[in-house]
Amino acid sequence: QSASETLLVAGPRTPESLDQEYPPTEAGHEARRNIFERLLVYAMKTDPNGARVEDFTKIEGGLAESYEIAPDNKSITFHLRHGVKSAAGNEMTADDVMWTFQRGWNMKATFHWYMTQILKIESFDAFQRIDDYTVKVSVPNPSLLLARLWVNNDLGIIDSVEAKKHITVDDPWATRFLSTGSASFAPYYISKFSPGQEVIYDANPYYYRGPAKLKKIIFREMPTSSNRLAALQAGSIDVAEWLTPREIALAKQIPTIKVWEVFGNYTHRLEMNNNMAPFDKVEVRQALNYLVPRPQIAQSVYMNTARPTKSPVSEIYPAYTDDSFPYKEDVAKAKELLAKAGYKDGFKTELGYRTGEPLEEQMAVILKTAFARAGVTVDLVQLPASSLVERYTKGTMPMFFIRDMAIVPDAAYVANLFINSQSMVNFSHYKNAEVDALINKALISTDEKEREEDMKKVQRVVVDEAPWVFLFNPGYQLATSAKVKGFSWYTPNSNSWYDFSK
Amino acid sequence: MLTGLRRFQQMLPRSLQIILPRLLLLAPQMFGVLFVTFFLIRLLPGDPAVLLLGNMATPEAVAQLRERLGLNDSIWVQFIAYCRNVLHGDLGISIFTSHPVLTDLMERAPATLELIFYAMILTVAIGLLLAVVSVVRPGGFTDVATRIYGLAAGAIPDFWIGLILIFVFFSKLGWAAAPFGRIDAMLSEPPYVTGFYTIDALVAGDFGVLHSAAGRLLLPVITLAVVNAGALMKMTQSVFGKVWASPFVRHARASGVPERVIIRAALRNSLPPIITIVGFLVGFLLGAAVLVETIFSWGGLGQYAVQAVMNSDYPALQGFILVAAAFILVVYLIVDILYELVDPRIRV
Amino acid sequence: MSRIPHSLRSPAAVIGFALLFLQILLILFAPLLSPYSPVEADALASLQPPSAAHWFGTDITGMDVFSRVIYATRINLLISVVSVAVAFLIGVPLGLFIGYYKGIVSSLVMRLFDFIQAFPIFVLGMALVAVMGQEIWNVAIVLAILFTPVFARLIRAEVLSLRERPFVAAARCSGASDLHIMFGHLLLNALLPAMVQVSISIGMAILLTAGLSFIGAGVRMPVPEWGLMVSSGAQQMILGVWWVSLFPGLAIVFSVLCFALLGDVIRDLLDPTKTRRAVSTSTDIIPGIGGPL
Amino acid sequence: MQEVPSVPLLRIDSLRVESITPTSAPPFLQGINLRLMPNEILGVVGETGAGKSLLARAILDLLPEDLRVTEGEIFSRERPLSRLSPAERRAFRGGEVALIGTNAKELLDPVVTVGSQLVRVLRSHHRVSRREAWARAVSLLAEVGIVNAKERAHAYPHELSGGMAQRVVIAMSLISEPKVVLADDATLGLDATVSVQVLDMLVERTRKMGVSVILITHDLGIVAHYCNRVAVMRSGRIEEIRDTVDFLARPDHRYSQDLLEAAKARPIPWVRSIGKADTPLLEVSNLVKIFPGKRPGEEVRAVDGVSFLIPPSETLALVGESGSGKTTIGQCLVRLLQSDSGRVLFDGQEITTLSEARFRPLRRRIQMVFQEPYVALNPRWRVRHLVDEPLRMLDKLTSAERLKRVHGMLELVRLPARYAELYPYELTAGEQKRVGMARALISRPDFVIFDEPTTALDIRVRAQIIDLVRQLQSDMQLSALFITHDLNSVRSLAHNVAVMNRGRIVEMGSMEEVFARPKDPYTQKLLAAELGIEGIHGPQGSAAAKKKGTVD
Ligand SMILES: Nc1ncnc2c1ncn2[C@@H]1O[C@H](COP(=O)(O)OP(=O)(O)OP(=O)(O)O)[C@@H](O)[C@H]1O
Ligand SMILES: Nc1ncnc2c1ncn2[C@@H]1O[C@H](COP(=O)(O)OP(=O)(O)OP(=O)(O)O)[C@@H](O)[C@H]1O
Ligand SMILES: [Mg+2]
Ligand SMILES: [Mg+2]
Ligand code: NI
Repeated sequence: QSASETLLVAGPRTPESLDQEYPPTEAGHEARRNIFERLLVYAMKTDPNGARVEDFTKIEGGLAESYEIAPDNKSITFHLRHGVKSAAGNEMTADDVMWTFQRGWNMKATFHWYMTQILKIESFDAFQRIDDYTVKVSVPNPSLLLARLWVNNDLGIIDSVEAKKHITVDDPWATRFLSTGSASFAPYYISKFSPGQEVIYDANPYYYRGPAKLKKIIFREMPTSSNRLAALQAGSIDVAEWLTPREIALAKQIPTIKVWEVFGNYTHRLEMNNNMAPFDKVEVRQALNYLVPRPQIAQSVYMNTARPTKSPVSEIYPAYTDDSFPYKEDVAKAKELLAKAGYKDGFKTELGYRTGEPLEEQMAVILKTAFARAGVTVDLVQLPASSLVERYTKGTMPMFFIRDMAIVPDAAYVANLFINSQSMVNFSHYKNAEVDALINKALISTDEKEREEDMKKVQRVVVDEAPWVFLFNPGYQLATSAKVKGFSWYTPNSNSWYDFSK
Repeated sequence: MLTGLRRFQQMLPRSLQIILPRLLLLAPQMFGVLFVTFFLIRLLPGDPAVLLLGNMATPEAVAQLRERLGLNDSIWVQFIAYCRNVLHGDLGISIFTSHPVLTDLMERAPATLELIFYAMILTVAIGLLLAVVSVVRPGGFTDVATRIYGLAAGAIPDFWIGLILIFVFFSKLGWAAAPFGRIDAMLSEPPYVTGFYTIDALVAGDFGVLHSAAGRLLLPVITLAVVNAGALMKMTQSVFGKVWASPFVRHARASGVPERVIIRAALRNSLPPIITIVGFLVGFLLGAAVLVETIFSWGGLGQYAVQAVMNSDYPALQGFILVAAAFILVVYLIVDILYELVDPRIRV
Repeated sequence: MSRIPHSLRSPAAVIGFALLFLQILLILFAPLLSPYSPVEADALASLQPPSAAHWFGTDITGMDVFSRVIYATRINLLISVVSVAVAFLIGVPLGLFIGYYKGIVSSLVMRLFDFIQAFPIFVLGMALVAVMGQEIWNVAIVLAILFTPVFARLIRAEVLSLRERPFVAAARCSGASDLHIMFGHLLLNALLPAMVQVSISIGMAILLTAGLSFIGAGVRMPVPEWGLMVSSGAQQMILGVWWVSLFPGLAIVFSVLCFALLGDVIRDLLDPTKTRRAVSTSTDIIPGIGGPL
Repeated sequence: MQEVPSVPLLRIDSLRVESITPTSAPPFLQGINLRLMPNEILGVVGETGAGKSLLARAILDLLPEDLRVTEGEIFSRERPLSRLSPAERRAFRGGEVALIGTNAKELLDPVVTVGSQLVRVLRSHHRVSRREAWARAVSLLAEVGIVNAKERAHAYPHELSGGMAQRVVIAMSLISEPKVVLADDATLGLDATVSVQVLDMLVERTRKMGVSVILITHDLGIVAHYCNRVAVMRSGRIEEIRDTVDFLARPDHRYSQDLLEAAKARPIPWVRSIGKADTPLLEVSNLVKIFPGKRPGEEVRAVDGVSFLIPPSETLALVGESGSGKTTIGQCLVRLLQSDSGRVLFDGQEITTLSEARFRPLRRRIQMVFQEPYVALNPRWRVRHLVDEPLRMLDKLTSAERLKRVHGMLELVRLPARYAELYPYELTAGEQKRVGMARALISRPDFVIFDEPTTALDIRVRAQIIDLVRQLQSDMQLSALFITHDLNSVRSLAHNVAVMNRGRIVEMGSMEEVFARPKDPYTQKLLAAELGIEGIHGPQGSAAAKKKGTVD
């Protein structure tokens, strides 16, 4: 392979696991994007900045050449593409799809969550193999997400022939193999996986859309973002992922570097545990929202690459509204609200952020200072990602940063994910019966118009009740060497190397 | 029985007489280390099973894993199981990398060892040379310079000097190689022979890689050496200085023995304590490597340890501490043996 | 007492005491000396280079590096002095006992120390702080754990050689009890190297604290602590922002240097052999024999 | 005094040595004029600090760094040393003038075999093959009286006894065939018997090889026995240089007279107190003390069935070579060591079996003065505390009373009262010994063990201490066990003498009896090795020559 067919990528960390059943992380998403192929995809379009992005209005065939949805919106039938081959050379059939479904269902993780929580499926009978190239999924309630869901990054189809070679008695689903290796019909497969060091992707020569232009992707872990920029500048790497806004600003001034920017679906927010005093008081939550110096943060932390978020729903998704967002920096108002809640002299609390996240640390310190103006004393607690997650899942962390996105471009999906009191990832434990009802209704409703109105209402209520301190949409930026072309953006904010060339 | 053993021992050559008992001592020491690492990790907050399975684990899965890991057994049963595992080379699975910890450690060890190896060579060279010169030519420029250096070196934090070196020689002057990783990312590592890139590249005859690897080694090695050579120098100064002032040196001079021969003899006499210090320094360098590797993204054991702490990757941390302690014990063992071998006064 | 000024007049001693004095000043008058709050971010002032307004510049959150360096003196010295004091108070009596009494307990304690010291000190510190949580007091406790064996061993080694010295036998002949010998005779003589070690250990503790914070295993933001400050600037260093890390690093250097120098001064001050050489040039014992062979 | 009419091997003309840092202190050496003729043995005597060693170092041009020759010149066979090139100077050292230093064990490189060290010196001066050098080293070792030289050449210094090490150093000085040997206190610290052997050997070898010797020593006895001429040094000057016989007969200078006087024994036999000899104060019978040996399983019988009596107010001297077990006996008596068997009756009471608590009251009656003056005093205590420690431990007195006793005691040992506030390091060795005595005597004991009170002291100080002890004994009616090497002091102090060899008492009797008519061969050997200065009529060249038959 010549140098122009190899891409050197530096990112903060290698994927924790290559298995799509593993909890989703940014690093994991990117690997999945490249080593798993899904049944359906969105069509692509070019956004005003010249980047290729997904067109949420058009769903096309992926591994399924076509699909059809029953008129009652209660089942979807996939017609699989013929002649699709994995990197191991195995041809895809309905058996692969069914085995993937079985595995996902039995592992009770990501797949299972989608099927039971979003599609409300109750038993595996919902999945049917019609013939060698046809598979059908039936759901109990009508759902507008029935097609959309299958675009999701975590629902790739596994090459069951290859995977089954690695099955053992106590590991019937080849989890050990799939957490460190790949078996799918994707453009790349894993030729080397050294966690904490590097991952090497090689192109699948049989990929159904034709082999990738870049034959080898070498992903190196470089935890320090400034090192990634320095390396990119020195020409030691082609792509530097996850730079801080300040570094992005710097990179833009370097002629050998090209920075790609997209206003994506991220929201950065400070979640509060709504079950825990004093955050059980809506006034307290609102007060904190009034204390955030948004323009200053936008300027000094995000270097003006970000926009404030004014809704729980991503601004690029349909049904987004910010018309009722009242929170401007207003210390007097905040104090008044705190007094009303009974915290005239403020209170003491803890704020958790992840180790190795300079941006969160920076923001934490700024917020600590900002909150202190109303007598709110914040202890900063830096924790390894896993410990932090453990603590806020258990509900023992009063405040913590969340930078997250919902990868399905649908307001009801997003709201269900983050706001529904039933959701596992509603870490703020926000609970509002009306909101819950509206979301649940939208999940099974097929009336687009009514759904949109309901969702706007949900946004207004949530903004008012402020389960989070709303912060920013940081956007998504990628710095590459000027030689690199073909940037594209997908909802999981992960790069698809298939699109790139040098 | 005991006297028989003793008689047998006395029949062996002196070197074996020294080495064998020390080796026997290693076993209980290692046992102690196992004991400490095991209970240290037991003190850590959090259920290992939960940590291993991640956040989305179901209670059944956790219960199952607890069963499989034997977490429900008594602590002593667990300890015995742990010892058995370690003896079989099973240090557990890293939560972060999902690899066996031993594999991870083996993979990263050469990077750290290469760093420590060259740092040690440079440290010893600087330390001994300065010490000898300053003692043999007292009052001279080197004498004063070494005194200042000796004080300053002990006060400089290695992580800080590393950063300063990067700033000056990479960012500003652009003389040094990039401070991330062991070779240029464009190059592929040389075929594995020793794991030392410099040596492997030489074996493979790949001078591009050799050049890159040597260049990358430069700053971290200097960082480690500059900080640690001061300590070695100071101690050598005092040891060598004492020997240099001792009657036998004066007597040799009075007997007309050439100065060069006297220096060599005096160094030979200072060797035992110097060996001890060097051994101690190796242990110290392993700790220092943790910091320096982080700064230079070295990808060795040190960085692995830091990641383990950051990620609450307890099996990995436990494995690292165990291996580090074992390494130190072996170094101390070698030091003790060498010490006794070079000093004929020590009775066996 | 004309010899004290003499050993205190060496340049090393002068610099050492000057630095100590400076640090005490900084500790006492930190609020007066620092123009800004050490923990308050000023988002708009982030990463400003040194200027008249911010002598040492500002860090990424806009906190004033100068003020933080000054306040950090409190934290760093607090941790170091407390940890060494605890280690000293536990280690010295412990060392005295295990040096004076040979027995199972003594050798067990020694083996325990062997194990503690078989671990690379920094790595052990890292693990222990990880276990106990990143609080200032925990860092101090961990350092105390690491330093206790150092003092105990030192005292033990001294006591082991001292107890064979004839003056101990002489004391016993005068009817002194074990306790009296231990605390009246041995402790006094063994304390000198320990005092030197106190100074050196404080320096080491500062370095260790800073190192732990540097890798994120020490105290937490936004506590003004030198190692943490170096760490917070480390990222920007490679991109040319030098002031955030440089100044706290220098503070570490001077602080540790201060205690190293003071260690030397103590050694000179308390060493009777050195003084003896200076005092009696002519003694009427024949050199070369302390009695027949 | 007349000049010897030939070319001197060494000539020193008005040599002056000063410190390079200007001080008001007198020069270290001044006005030294000296000539050393071929085949001559020149003795240099003087007390500690007189500048004897400096003179030797000046001759080798190896003065300490802060000292410098500011006047005068040294000629080696009429060549001025200051003109030598560095290479010539190196060849001169060891090649023409060789040095034998004090304390031979420290002069040898501890990690190199003695053979190799000889080879190293030889090859520094002569181009010989390693092999031949080794052969010469071995043969020379044999000549200096090392038995089994071939094997011993492979030994490390620590495997040698002091006497053997001294022989090796002598061989080292002779191996490159120098013209002059400087022996600087070469036998200091060796047992008298060994010392005599070594000196005999040295003199004999140098005579044979035609080498001149400068014999630096403290001991007038050595000068008397071996030297043709003697130079007396004091404070950096040579007081007088004379023919030895002349000197002994009629020393010119006041100082020389003092020295000679102090070196002589003063047997003013004091009156034996009227004997109540039937009830001895101390009765030791069959005392045994066993130490574990170097190798496991081995044992050293340091004290092997020793019995003796000490009547009240009498002194028993315990003499014997180093390591014969003298100190061990003393320590068993004060129970610093637990004896393995035997009985010790003190004032009729068996004390070996008493518990420590029961023994404590007795401690005030039995005291010991320790061998090394400095190390037996806690360096961090003031003299006042050092002296009154027994009082604090054993008696209940107010601090004012104690202080009074301390002052009284200091007066008794002839120390000014202000010494009470000093630390031990501020005292000279003689003063330290006095403090040690004050401490032992303050509890008004009945019985005192003096462990080597006079060894390692300078000639005149030793005489003073002997006088002091004698004084104390008669003042306080003490009974004493007097442990020593120094036969001379025994003559002045003891009523009875016990001679020890290897843990056993080989001969015991009244002092006059034993010294006049030694019966045991070991006692004879011990007495023969004493180099007295009375009745010398010329250099013997070898003590053996004079006392043939008593030394083998
Ligand atoms: N390196 C030195 N620097 C300064 N003064 C010294 C040095 N060495 C010796 N002296 C001083 O020189 C004087 C003579 O010392 P020297 O060693 O010659 O005495 P000595 O006659 O050999 O005594 P001794 O019998 O104790 O060996 C003493 O006052 C001593 O303190
Ligand atoms: N603590 C000990 N352990 C082992 N051996 C000892 C010990 N003390 C003395 N010895 C041995 O006991 C023997 C007698 O020693 P001791 O000190 O009584 O001799 P000494 O006659 O006083 O000699 P010196 O004249 O050198 O003082 C020596 O061989 C010595 O090595
Ligand atoms: Mg001398
Ligand atoms: Mg003795
Ligand atoms: Ni005679």
